[in-house]
Amino acid sequence: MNPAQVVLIGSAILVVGAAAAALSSRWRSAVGALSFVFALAASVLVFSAGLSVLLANRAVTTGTLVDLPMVGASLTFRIDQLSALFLLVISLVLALTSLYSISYITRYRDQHLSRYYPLLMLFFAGVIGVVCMADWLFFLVFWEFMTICSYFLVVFEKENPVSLRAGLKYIIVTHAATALMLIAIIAVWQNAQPHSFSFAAAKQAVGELAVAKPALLHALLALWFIAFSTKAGVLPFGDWLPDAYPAAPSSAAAAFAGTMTNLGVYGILRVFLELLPVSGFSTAWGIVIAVFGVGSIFVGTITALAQDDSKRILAFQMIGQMGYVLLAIGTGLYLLPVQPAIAMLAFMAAVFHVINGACYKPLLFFNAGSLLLRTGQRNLNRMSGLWAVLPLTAITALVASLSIAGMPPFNGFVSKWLIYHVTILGAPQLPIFVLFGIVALFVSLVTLAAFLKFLGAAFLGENMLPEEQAKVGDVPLAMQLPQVVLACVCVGFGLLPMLPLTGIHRAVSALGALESAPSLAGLVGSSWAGLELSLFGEQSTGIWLPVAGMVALVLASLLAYGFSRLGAAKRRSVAVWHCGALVDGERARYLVVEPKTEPATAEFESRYQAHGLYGAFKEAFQSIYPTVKLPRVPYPRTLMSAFDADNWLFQPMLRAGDWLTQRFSRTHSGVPQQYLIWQLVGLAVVLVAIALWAR
Amino acid sequence: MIISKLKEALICFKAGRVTLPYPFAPHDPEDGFHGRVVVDAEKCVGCGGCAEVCPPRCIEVSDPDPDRRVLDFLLERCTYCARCAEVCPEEAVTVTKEYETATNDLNDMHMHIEVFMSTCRRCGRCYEPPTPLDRLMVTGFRPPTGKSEEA
Amino acid sequence: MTTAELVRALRHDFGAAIQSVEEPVSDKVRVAVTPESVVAVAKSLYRDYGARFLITAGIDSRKDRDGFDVDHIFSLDKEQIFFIVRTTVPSDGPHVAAITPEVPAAAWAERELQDLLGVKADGLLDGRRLILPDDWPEGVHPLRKDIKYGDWPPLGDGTGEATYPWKPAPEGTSTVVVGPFFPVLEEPTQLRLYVDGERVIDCDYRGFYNHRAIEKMGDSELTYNEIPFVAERICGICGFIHSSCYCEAAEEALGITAPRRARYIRSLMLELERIHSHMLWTGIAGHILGFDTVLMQTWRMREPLMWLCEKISGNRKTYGMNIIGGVRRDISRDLYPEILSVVEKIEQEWAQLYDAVQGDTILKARLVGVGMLPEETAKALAAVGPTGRGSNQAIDARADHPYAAYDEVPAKVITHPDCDNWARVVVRLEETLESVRWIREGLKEMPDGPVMATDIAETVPAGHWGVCTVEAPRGEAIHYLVTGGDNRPDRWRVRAPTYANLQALPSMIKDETIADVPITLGSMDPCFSCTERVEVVNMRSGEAETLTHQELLTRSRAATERLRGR
Amino acid sequence: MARAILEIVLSLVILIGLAPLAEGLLRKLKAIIHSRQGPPIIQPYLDIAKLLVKEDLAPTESWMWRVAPALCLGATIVVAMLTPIGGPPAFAFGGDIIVFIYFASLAAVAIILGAFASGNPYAYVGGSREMMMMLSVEPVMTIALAVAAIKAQTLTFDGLMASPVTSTPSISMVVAGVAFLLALQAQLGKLPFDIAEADQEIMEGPFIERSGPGFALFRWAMHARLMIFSAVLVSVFVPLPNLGIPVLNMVLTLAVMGVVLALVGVVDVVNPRLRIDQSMAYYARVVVFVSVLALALAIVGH
Repeated sequence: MNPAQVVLIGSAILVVGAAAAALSSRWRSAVGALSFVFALAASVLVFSAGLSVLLANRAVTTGTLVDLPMVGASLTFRIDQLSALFLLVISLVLALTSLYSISYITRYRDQHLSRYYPLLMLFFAGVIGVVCMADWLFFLVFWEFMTICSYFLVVFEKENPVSLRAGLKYIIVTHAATALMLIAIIAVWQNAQPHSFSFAAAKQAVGELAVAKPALLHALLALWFIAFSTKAGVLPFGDWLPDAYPAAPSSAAAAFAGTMTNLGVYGILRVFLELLPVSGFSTAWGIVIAVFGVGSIFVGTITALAQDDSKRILAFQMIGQMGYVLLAIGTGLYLLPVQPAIAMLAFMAAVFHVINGACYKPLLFFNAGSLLLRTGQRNLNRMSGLWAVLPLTAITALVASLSIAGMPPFNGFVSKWLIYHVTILGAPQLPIFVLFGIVALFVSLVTLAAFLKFLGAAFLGENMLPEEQAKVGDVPLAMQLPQVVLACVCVGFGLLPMLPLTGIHRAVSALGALESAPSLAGLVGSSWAGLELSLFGEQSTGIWLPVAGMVALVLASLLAYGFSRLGAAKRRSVAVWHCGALVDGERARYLVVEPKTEPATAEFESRYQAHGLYGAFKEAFQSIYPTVKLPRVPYPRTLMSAFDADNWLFQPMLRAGDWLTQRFSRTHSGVPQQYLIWQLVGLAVVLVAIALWAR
Repeated sequence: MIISKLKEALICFKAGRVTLPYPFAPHDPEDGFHGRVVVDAEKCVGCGGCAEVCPPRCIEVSDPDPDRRVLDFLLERCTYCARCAEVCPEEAVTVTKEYETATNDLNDMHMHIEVFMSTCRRCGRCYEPPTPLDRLMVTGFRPPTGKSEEA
Repeated sequence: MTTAELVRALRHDFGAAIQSVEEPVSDKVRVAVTPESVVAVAKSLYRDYGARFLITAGIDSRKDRDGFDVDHIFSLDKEQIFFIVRTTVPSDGPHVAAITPEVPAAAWAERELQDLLGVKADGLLDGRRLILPDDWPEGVHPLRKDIKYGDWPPLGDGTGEATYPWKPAPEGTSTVVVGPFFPVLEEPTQLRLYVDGERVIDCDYRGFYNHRAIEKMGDSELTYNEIPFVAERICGICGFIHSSCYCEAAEEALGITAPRRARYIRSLMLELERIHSHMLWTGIAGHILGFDTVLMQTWRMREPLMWLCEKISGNRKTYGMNIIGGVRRDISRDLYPEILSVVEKIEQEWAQLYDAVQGDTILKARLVGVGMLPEETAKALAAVGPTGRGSNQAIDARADHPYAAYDEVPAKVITHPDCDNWARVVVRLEETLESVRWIREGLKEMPDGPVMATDIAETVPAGHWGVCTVEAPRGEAIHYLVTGGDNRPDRWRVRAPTYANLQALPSMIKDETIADVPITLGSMDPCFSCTERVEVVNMRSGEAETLTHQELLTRSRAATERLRGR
Repeated sequence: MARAILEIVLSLVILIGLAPLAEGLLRKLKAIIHSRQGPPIIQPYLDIAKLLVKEDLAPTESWMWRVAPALCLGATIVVAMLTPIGGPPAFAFGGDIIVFIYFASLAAVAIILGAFASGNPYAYVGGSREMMMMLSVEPVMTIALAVAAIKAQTLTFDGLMASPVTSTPSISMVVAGVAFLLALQAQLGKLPFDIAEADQEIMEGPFIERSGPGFALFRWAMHARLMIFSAVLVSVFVPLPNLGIPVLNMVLTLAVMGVVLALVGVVDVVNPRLRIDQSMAYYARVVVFVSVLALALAIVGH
C-alpha cells in the first residue's frame, strides 16, 4: 500500500475515532483512553507514511478520490517531501495531545466531553488533509474544516464570556482571511488554462501572470500572504492569537501551536516557493515577508514580556517565534535569485524553526496546563516554588524555555543560529537584513527574559502549596509522558541537528524553486557531530559542534562543582533572609485548588510578584503593542447567540438527542456530528455556488 | 562632565597615599589624648572622688573592713572622659595614650587597688568637688534604692 | 510679636481656657490650658501665628497633682519664641485629644506619648505602637514614675510570635523589606517598601529597635552632672550638640550662666562638629551611590579635623567637654593658629570638591529631581536641618533661638529651593564652608576669661524648666528639662532631628525606585539611634552555633540583665 | 589532539586562572585613587579560598539553586575556550561568535535562575536588573562583532583572527571598537553599571542568599568576565601587528588588555552608579549612534 493511502486510512481512523468518542462521551473515564487508542493508531500510520516518503525522497499520491471535472477540482491525497515532514510533526503532536488530554481534561468537570475529543480528532483529520492536498479547492475545504473544529475547541469553556469573545474574534478574523484566500484561488483558477484548481495548474497560471499581469499577481500574493500569516499569527494579522490560545484548553492550544499555526508557514512555502517562479517577485516579497517577520518578532516578544498570564506569555511568544520563521523565509526569498545556496539554507532554517517550534510550543502549553491543573492558576503573580511539587514539569519547562529562547544545546539554538548566519552574513546586498538579524538576536534575549520570568515565578522561589497538596506530587503519568517525549526531542534535535536537517533538506529541495539546490553536505558540512557553514566558497563561516560544546560544558561544570567542594564546606538549610525581619506567618500560603472552569481564587501572594520583573524595560516599550481601546459596545445579543452555535445548535441537538435516546432507548445520537453535517452542507452550498458561477 | 571627572581625579591624585599600614606600623595619638586610665596605688589616698564623678560608674569603691578600702576600676565600661584624673587630689589617676585596649579577657581591663585607711576615715573632703553640682552628689543624694549604692 | 502680645491674643480668643502663664525666661513661655481646648489652641498657634511644632513631652505628675502633664512645645521662629502649651489630664484612664489631625508633625510625638506614658491620644489616624516592642504587654508604660529604671515586664507569651500590624500591601505590589539590617543603614530600622517592580508604591516604617531608655535613666538614675556625658552618647556624630543642648537647657532651668568664653568654646566645637559631620555625610552619600572615591577622599579631608578635636578635647569624638556651667577644658591660645590652618585647608579642598561635584552630570543624574520633598510638605511635617532647608524652609536654631555664642557671631542660614536630593547636598556643601567662616570669625571674637561658672547655687529648686534647641548638622535637637527634687530632672525630654525628618520619608520615597530609596533616606542623614535613645544590648555568647530569632532575643535580654546587674 | 588540549589548557590558565589576579590589580588601582593602601594583589584568590571553606547556606531545596554556580562557571569556562587571545581560540573547532555570545548569556542565565531560586525579593530585583542589563548591552556587543564579521565575511573567530580586518585599522572597526568598549563597562559589571549587584541598594542582588563555595564560583565567573571580554575587545578591535609567534601575539594582547582594564578600572572609580532606566537609555543611545554608524560604515566598505 502506498504511503498516501496509509495517510488516508489514518484520517479515516480519526473520523471513526471521533464518532466512537462522541458515542462514548458519557463515560468520562473511558472516552479519553478510547480516543487515545484511535489517535495513536492514526498517528502511527501517518508517521510511518511520512517517514517512508522522506526516506524514499519521492512524492506519492492516492489517485483521485473525488473528481469534480466541471470545476476542475479533484480530491487526491498527494504527499511530497514537505507534506511528509509536516505529517511527521502532526502525528507526533496528535499522539501526545491525545495522551495528555486523558488526564488534563478531567479539570473541566462541568463540560460535556462530546465537545472535546471528537472535535480534537476531527481537527487533526482536517490538519492532515490540508498538508496532503494538491488542489486548492480541497485545500480550502480542509482548511475551513480545521478552522471550524478549532473554533469549537476555543470556545470549549462555553460559560466563560472571555472564551466566547476570543472565539468570536478568532472566527471573524480567520474567516476574513479565508475569504481573501478564496478570492486568490478563484482568480488563479480563472487564469489557469484549462480552469483547474490543481497546484500544477496554479503554478502555470502564476508563471503566466508574472509576465502578463504583474500587478494582479502582486495583489494575489498579498491576499495569500495575508491569509496564511493570519493563521500563522503574524502581526498585525494574528491579533486573534493572544486571545484565542489562552481561551482554549491547554491541550487544544498545544495542538494548535504544534500544527495549525505551522500550516500558515506551509501555505506560504507552497505559494512562494512552489507556485511562484524565481523572479523579481521573490526579491520583492522576500523583503515584505522579512519586514513582517521582524515586526512580529519585535512586537510579539516584547509584548510577551509584559504578560503575567502563563498562557498569554506563550501566545505572544508564538507570534514572536513565527516572526523568526518569516524572517528566514523572507531572507531566503530575497536571496533566491542571486545566491540560491544561502537561500536554501534560509529556507532550511525556517522549516527547522517550524519543526522546533512544534516541539517546544506544545511542550510549553503542556507545562502551563500542568500548572493550571495543579494550582488552578494562570496568573504568574500567584504562583511560586512549584519545582518542589512538580519537578518533572519544572525540568521539562526549563528545557522548553531554554529551547524557545535559543540557548545551546537545545534545538531552538540551531535554527536561530542558522537564521543569524543567513541574515548577518548572507544578505550584505541589503544591509537592512543585517539589522534584522541583530534585532532577532536581541529579541531572542527578550524571549529568554520572558521565560526566565515564567520559570522564576512558577517554579522557583518558596513553595506555595500547603503540605497536603504538595504530597500529591507531579501531574499524572499521562501528562508527564508527553512532556518528557517533547523535552527529549528538544534535546535530541539540539544535539544532533543533522538528523532533522537531512529530512528538511529533502523537503525543501522538493519545492519547485529549489530543484537545483546544492547538497546537504555542501551547505552544512557532512559531519554528524555538528554544522559547519561555508557561505562563501571554501572558507568556513560558522561552526557549531553541539556534542563537543555539550561535553565541554558538562566537563567544565563538573570541574567547577568539584572545585567548589574542595573546602568540604558544610551545607545547611536556612530561611530566606529578609534583612533580619520576620516576615513569615504574615500571609496565608494556602491556595484553593478547585479544578473549575474559571480560575480559582487564591489567598496566596508570592513574595515577589512576577509582574515586577523588568519594570524599566517594559516602561521603555510600553506602547509597542497598542491595545486599541474599542468602545465597549456590547455585542448585539442576537449576533452573539448567532455565533455561539451552542445555543441554537448544540443545546437543542443535545436535548433532541437525549429525547431520542430516551425515546428509542439504547441508541445514542451522535450529536457533534451535527456540526460536521452542518459544515458539509455549507461546503456543498459553496461548491454548488462556485460550479454555477464558473459555468 | 569630563572636566569634572578630571577635577575629581586631580583631587584624588594630589593627596597621594595617606593611609598607614596600621597594625604593622602603629600610630601615636595627639598630645592630650584620653587613653586608658592607670592608677598609681602608691599615691592613692582612697578618697573615692574618682568614683563619685565617674559618669559610667565604672569605679567601684568598697570597704571590706574599717582599715581597708578597695577600688575596682572596671575599664571595659570606661568612656575616656578623664574626669577621674581631673578630680584626683594626689594625681594618682593618670590618663595614658594607650588606645589598643581590645582583649579577649575582661580581667585585662580591670584594676584592683587596695588602700590602707587605718588613720583616715572617709570624710568626703580629701578632694575638692569641681562644682557645687558635683558636691551634691557627694553629700549623699544618691537614691537609696538601686544598685548604684555599691558604686 | 512678643510673648505678652501673643498670650493676650490667645486669652482674647480662648478666654477661660487659658488657665495660667509662666515665663521664667524672656521669650520662653508655658501656658496651661484646659484639656478641652488644647487642640483649638494648638491649631490657632500653628495656623494663625505660624508656630512650628517641635515635640510633645508627657510628664507623670501624679505625686504633685494627680495627673499627667502633656506639654506641646512650639516655636515661633521669626519672633524667637518658645511657646509651650500644657494641659493636665487626670491620672485615671488618661487620655487627651490628639492635635495630629490639625498639626500633622505631631504624629510620632503623640504615638510616643501613648506608648511611654500611657496617655491615650484620641483621634490619631495611625495609633499603632511606635516605640514599645511587639511583645511588650499592654498597660505597662515605662516613663511612668511607678516603673523603676530596669524593670522588665514579662514579655508576650514567650513564643516570640508577636507581630507588628503592618499596613497591608496595596493590590498588585510585592513587599521588599529594608532593614533592620541593611548595608546603608548604619543602625537598625525597618522600612517595608510595597513595590511594583522597582517602583515604590507605598511604605511603612518600624523603628526603635534600639531603645535605650535614656530619658528614663535621666529622671531616675543619673544626676545633673552625669547627664551631659550620657546625653553626648545619644548620637555618635553630633554628641556635643546633645550635651550642649542639655547643658544650656539645664543652665536655664537652674539659673546658671555659663561664662562667655565657655559659650564661644561650645560654638566652636559645634561648628567643628558640623564640618566633620557634613564631610562624613558627603562620603556616605557617595558610598550609597557606589561612588566610593567620594567617601575615601572626603574622609581623608576630614581626618586632620578629627586630630584637631583630639588635641582640643582629648578625644576624637564624644569629647566629654560639656558640663553644666561651662566646659571642662579650655582651648589654649597656642592652638588657634593650628585650628585656623586646619579649617583653611579644609575650606580649600572642600571648595575644589564642590566645584568638581557641581559639574558631574552622572552624579547629578542620580540626585536632581529625586526624593522630592515639596515646600508645603516640609512645612507641614516640620522637617528640620538640611532636609527642611533643602526645601526652602529657613529653619536654623542658630538664627531662630540663638544659643552659645551665636547671638554675638551669627551664622548665615543657607537654603535651597529645589526640594530634591541635590538641594540637600548643596545645602550641606555650602554649610560646611559657612562653618569654616564662622570658626574664623568666632576665634577672632573669642573673649578671654574663665570657662566655668562659679556662682552655682548650693541647692536646686524643683519644678523649674528650661528648653533649648541646638542646630545639629542634621537639624535642630531639642532638650526640654523640668527640674526635680533629688539632684536630677523630673523630666528630661530629648528630640533628635531625625525624629522630625523621618516622618517625611514616606512622602519622599513614594513613586521613586528601589534604587533611589537608599540615597533619599541618606539625604536626610538619618540617625536612628539618636531618635531612639537606646539601651545597649550585648550578645555575649561565644558559641558558633546559629540562633533562631527567639533564642537571640532571649539571650540578648539575658545579657542585658547581666550587664545591668553589674 | 595533544596540541589542542594544550592550547585549551593554556587559554584556560590565562583567562580563568589569572582572572582573580586581574581583579586584584584593579582593586589595587582603586586603592591608589582612593589614597589608601589597599588589599594585597592576591586578595581575590584568598577570598575565593576562604569562601570554599565557609558554610554553604541554602534557603531552598531547589535543584536549580545547587546547579546554578557550577553551570555559571562551567559556561564561563566554555566561553573562555572560545575566546581569542591574539590568535584563534583554542576551541574554535567547536563554535563561532554566535556560540560565544550565547554561552556568555548562558552564564548570566545561570546567575538569574540561581537568583530566582532563592526566593528572596532582592534576588528577584537583582535578577531582573541583570536581565535588563543584558538586554541593553548585548545588542551593542553583537553589533560590534557583526561589524567585524561582515568585514571579514565570516562569523568564526579563527577566520576573523586570520583576516586582515583585525590587524589593519579601519574607520568602522574603530567605531565598533569604541562601541564594544562602552559595552565592556557594563559587561564586566563595573561602575557606573554595576546595577545588578548594587550592594548598597539591593545587597549584591542575585547573590544575596549566596555564601560559601557557591558564591566562590560566581565570584570567579565574574572575575573571568574581566579577562574574556577584554581579550575579545583587544583581539578583534585593536589592530595589533602579527608578531608571527603565537605566544608573542598572546603576550602583546595581554599587555593591551591590561591597559584596557586599567581604563575600565579608572572609569569604575570616578563614577557613581546609574539607575537601571538611565543605563538603558544610555545604551539605547550607544546602539543607535555608535553601533549603527559602525554597521553602516562596514556595509559601505570602510
